[in-house]
Amino acid sequence: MNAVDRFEEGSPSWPVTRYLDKGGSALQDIPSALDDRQTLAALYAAMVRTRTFDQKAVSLQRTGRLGTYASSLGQEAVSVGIGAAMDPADVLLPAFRDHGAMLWRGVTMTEILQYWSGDERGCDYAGPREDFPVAIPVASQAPHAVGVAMAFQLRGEKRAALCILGDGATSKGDFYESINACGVWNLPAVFVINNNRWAISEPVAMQTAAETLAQKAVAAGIAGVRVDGNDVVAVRHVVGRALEEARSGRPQLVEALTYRLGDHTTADDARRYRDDAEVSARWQEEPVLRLRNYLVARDWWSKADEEALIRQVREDVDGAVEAYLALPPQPPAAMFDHLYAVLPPSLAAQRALLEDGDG
Amino acid sequence: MNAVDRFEEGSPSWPVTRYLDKGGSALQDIPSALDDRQTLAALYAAMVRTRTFDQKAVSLQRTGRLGTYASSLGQEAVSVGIGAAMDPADVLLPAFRDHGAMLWRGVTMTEILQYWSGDERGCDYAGPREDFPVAIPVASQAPHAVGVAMAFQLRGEKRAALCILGDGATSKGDFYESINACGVWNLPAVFVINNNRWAISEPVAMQTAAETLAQKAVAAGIAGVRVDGNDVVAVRHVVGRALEEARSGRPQLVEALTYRLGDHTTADDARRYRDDAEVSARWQEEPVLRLRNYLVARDWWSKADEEALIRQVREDVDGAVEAYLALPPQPPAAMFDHLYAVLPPSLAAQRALLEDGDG
Amino acid sequence: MAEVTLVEAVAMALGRAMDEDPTVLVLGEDVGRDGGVFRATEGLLDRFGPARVRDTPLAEGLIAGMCVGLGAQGFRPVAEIQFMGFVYPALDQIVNHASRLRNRTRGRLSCPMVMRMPMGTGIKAPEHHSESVESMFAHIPGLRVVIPSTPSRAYGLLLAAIRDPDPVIFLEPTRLYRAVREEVADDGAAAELDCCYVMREGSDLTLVTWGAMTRETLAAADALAEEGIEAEVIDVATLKPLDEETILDSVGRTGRCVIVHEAALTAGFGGEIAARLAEKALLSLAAPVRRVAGFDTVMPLPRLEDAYLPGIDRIVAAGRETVRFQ
Amino acid sequence: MAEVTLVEAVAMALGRAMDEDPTVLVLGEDVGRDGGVFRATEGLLDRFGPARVRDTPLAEGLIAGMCVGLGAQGFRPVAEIQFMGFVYPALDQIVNHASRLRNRTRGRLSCPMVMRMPMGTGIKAPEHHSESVESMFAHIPGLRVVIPSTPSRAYGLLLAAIRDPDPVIFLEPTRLYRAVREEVADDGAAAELDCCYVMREGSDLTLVTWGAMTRETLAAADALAEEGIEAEVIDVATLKPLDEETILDSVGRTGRCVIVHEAALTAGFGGEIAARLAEKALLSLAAPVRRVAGFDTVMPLPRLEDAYLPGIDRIVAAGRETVRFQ
Ligand SMILES: Cc1ncc(C[n+]2csc(CCOP(=O)(O)OP(=O)(O)O)c2C)c(N)n1
Ligand SMILES: Cc1ncc(C[n+]2csc(CCOP(=O)(O)OP(=O)(O)O)c2C)c(N)n1
Ligand SMILES: [Mg+2]
Ligand SMILES: [Mg+2]
Repeated sequence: MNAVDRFEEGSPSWPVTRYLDKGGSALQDIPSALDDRQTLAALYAAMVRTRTFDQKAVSLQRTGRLGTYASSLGQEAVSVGIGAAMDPADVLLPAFRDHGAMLWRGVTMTEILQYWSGDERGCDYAGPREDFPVAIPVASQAPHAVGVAMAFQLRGEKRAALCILGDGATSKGDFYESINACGVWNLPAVFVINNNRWAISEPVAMQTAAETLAQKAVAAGIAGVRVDGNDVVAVRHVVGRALEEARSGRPQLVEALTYRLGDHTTADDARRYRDDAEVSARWQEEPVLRLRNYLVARDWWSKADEEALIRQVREDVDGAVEAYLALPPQPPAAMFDHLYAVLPPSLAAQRALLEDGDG
Repeated sequence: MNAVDRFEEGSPSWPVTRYLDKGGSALQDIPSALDDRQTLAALYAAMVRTRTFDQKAVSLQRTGRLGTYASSLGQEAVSVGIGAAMDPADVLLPAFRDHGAMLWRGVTMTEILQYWSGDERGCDYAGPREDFPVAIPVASQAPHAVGVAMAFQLRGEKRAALCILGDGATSKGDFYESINACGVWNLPAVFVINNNRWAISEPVAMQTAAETLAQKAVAAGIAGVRVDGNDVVAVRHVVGRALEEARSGRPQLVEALTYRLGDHTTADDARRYRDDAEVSARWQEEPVLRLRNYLVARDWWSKADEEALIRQVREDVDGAVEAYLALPPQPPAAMFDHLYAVLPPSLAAQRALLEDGDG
Repeated sequence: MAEVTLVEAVAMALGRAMDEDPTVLVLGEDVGRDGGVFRATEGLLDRFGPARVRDTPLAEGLIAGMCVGLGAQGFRPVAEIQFMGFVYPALDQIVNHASRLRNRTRGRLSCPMVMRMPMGTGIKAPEHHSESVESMFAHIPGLRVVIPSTPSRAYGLLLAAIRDPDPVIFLEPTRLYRAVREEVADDGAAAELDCCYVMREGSDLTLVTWGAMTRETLAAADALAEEGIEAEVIDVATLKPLDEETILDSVGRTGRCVIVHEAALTAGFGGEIAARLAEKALLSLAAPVRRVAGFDTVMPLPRLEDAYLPGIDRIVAAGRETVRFQ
Repeated sequence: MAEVTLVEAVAMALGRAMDEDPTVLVLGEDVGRDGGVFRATEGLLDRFGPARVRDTPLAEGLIAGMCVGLGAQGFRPVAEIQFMGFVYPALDQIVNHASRLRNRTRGRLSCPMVMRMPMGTGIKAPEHHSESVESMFAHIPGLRVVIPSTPSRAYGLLLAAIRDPDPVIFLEPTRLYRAVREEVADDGAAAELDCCYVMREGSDLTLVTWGAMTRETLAAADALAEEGIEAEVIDVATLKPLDEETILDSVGRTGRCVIVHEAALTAGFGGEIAARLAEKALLSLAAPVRRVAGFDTVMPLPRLEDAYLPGIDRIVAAGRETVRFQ
């Protein structure tokens, strides 16, 4: 099966922005705002951090210490690029595979693990208090972004809502309703489609006959652009520009082309439905090595840098895991604690039943 | 308020097909298949018939002999053009304002009145047995068209599903989901957007920032075209071509530009929200006179023809109204008759309660 | 003090709420210049402008989902769904998000939204304009489900709903929109949520109902009174969370209960109330509980609407039989 | 005869139905090459090809709406909704169209579709993978709502559902998918719809339940038997239309009833059953009806799933108290 071919750079009217080729060589000048060691090293570090965290989460799941988990392996550039492009004051509305963006914005690894362990407290982020939690029903976060963006507009704030969606999400009505509404009201919202070519077992060709996902913007009368989602420089730049546009009242759709190198979640076995050869080929394009090659070529990254980073990231991840494993469980009655602002008296008896351990 | 301007012929990439100008002069050669007296006179007669029927229905409502009714005043060309373009074997999935297409396909005036009087039997068409009944929830008929078209494809039949939607319907997710799915599966379906510029009190500009509604096809990767919906020749031709394309596995979106000259329904008062001046201006473009002018200019239509037609149509309408008014009411217990193929015994008691007149 | 209809009371409450709290927004289809198809938002656009009174694209899922975003940002959106029959596309947002956002984030984000919609039969409108699916909402944890039965109750309960920090499904019985006028002071006084209202006292029988059916039920109580049967009439008003005490207390005194609703019988909210009685008032019950409800069939088109609707006769008959039961 | 799990029985029934009737189609997300996320459609793509086993775009509303079109055209689509928590976008099509098409057209068009979906907790999946909102469907006239509780029942009921000329909501308890194996003959024999199944006979107490909770309920019945209490266990199986006779008959004999379900208590389907008892079995009731149900709060994320789920202990305690009640 090779149903994703036409999703390569094919469409001349919908060019793909890219700075680094697969091997990490620059194809054009890097945008000057990003063209310094510190900026690029930070993006690199964040991708390594995301991948390391991700691998740890999968292994925690395999050993029974985490629930079902959705890995972002291979898609770190999309997520980190988005995180880096956003202002802290913007609001993120992620799907369920956007750990890189969440981490960049200050959600802690411990919180993410806590959430995927099946504990609501993991969504009570100490960091970005206004960011939305992970959205499980596909595309259902899109209309929330409309509301958040409208709130910014009503208050006259120069902020944007950034909503991440999968390629599968572009089949759902709420996606279209939302981009269309943003067009009507000139809302400060950016929708990034993380086109990782698969929705569980369905390749993009099963989702749409459109040659690109960016062109779906045409239906809404808003701008749509494509970016190489494995080139973090390009993502950071294109999403940054999209956010600026959005904050000026021009909503944007960005299609980021990447690839889901891992299983859909830890509950999935992708070998049932896709060829290993396809996956191996895609490993040649993955974003982490690509940026490292570039950094190394520019003499901005040494073996010592790499070792120090790995050490630091491992330490951070291990610390987070330790903290996660040490978290005290929620008492059962906590399931009533945030049902309403104030628990109605009529529910007190049910809560008591739980507290008595009779539940 | 004049929010519909940009929906005029504005967009060069989305030209509007038109044969007759407002005054009924030919702007280009009429497609040869339509260019004979009989064909055009039939289209003209059907529009007159539709309008006469429509006015009668409104007056029946005003005098308490019909329920809420949605008039198609001014939009006859869209509806009749669709009806005429379809093969009898195609299946129509109308919205609630498509009387012209339904009548052309053989739904009787009596059936339409019966339906709008609040009697389900009006949907048990003696004529086109596979056509769908009126869809009240906006855009909800679109996915039905996907299913119907898939049925044709599965059976290898050269038939198409034709779904009519309002401009307001293009804001709803089911519309996008449906055109997108038709693209994926190359289904024999045509979606005609009856862009009458208003959705109750909301002009199209409140529905979308897209310059045209035809361009929404881009999101689905299918073909989209625009047609002057007040030029029945153009509608008949463009929809006919679209149906041919569809039957060959290329689904189509057609935007027909027309105008709702009347109130939204008999329960609405459009003067609350739109200027009389706008409506008067639109009367200059209406489809019935336009075609009559053309026919007269070609010497294909005489005063006698007109009088004979009016007489015939009045007779038909009066006959249909008489038959409608003479219909015996459904017995109350009929509300259980088609709930399931066979009424479950457990509901027999409820049905009996009604039959006893105790209900 | 003005004599107003229920729909005017709704408009009055909306105006009041927008006046006193700049975070209150009104949105929906045709709520702006048209003032809503029932005129519930009449005049609001002129008073508060298009930023706060917003005509939306025709998409109920979008409307509900936007409210979640606005609510999380501290606004108090009051959305209108044009008819209850068109609320289903919004259900995903209501059930999966609005009702859960506070819980999911452990209180970090919340959703102080109100979704208003006309419900029920009585205006002979086409299909899908006559739904009564309140029990679907009443099943969903995290929601409030409120149904007013008089103009003053509509005013007070709607203000309470808008001020409430959690999502409220506010169901307005179409049949009552213009049925009566009542003096309602525009004094900003909210009515109590989460409690039943006793509309009539009586010691022989308890009639439990809500929304539009309160009218037929009160009429039935009057008819029963002529037969010497004094019925207590309870307007549940807030279906969720349910104030069962008022109902249990009344049935504890009368020993007899008839529940009246327009929605289809099976899995209607009357079942929940009857169940509470079977659980908690069994020993008080001197007669079987009766439900007088819509039939378990599709609400017919207008011609048979009246035949579908539980009428005064059926309520009276059920009340009489319940009281006579030995 | 093979020993199969419930999910294998589902796959077996699907294969059988497709074999014997070329109008049967299977569609949904990942039902093709992947064989469904639970493998309920495993092997069907290879056997019947992509025309009849169709991976759809990710859009539940589309899936349901397509089924209406296919059904009207004489096909028998069997759609899979990946989890019950994702069914809400399909509700508009189910409620406003699938359940009404036959009625609306006076029998001219109909909708012989089946919507299968896994329901309930028990596999520690993320949010929205553990819903139990069967009562929402049970409220809708024109639908059948069917829930199997064993592999053989799943096979027989699914075949019956597919052959049924009207729309069926077929709810498969995730928790039971691989819980037990049972000998099931692939003989094409349908099981009866619209009736309850007595899983265990007993004269002291009636336990009424359905779906996954049949397991805990049977275990509770065993535990009660050790205390000398013989409980009859009724699997409702078809919630709508409800076979109330079997339940009334049993409670008529035992005089005591506990209803068990996983869904939230309020406006859950247990309320309907308790209401029927309060209406039609009052004089037989020797003790208050009890409901052992999910709490009226949002189903928690997996860590507290077990605390939410009504356990055997709660059923046993309720049964014991009901029997001891004087
Ligand atoms: C509305 C809805 N339907 C089905 C699912 C089950 N499901 C979870 S993820 C997924 C595929 C999503 O694909 P995509 O949008 O491309 O995101 P990705 O997983 O590739 O990141 C599906 C079908 C869901 N979560 N929500
Ligand atoms: C889902 C849904 N929401 C709301 C309504 C109420 N309503 C009936 S017609 C209409 C406007 C439809 O506009 P459009 O699609 O342009 O069709 P038109 O009436 O102009 O023919 C609305 C909002 C409805 N029928 N269905
Ligand atoms: Mg994907
Ligand atoms: Mg319109």
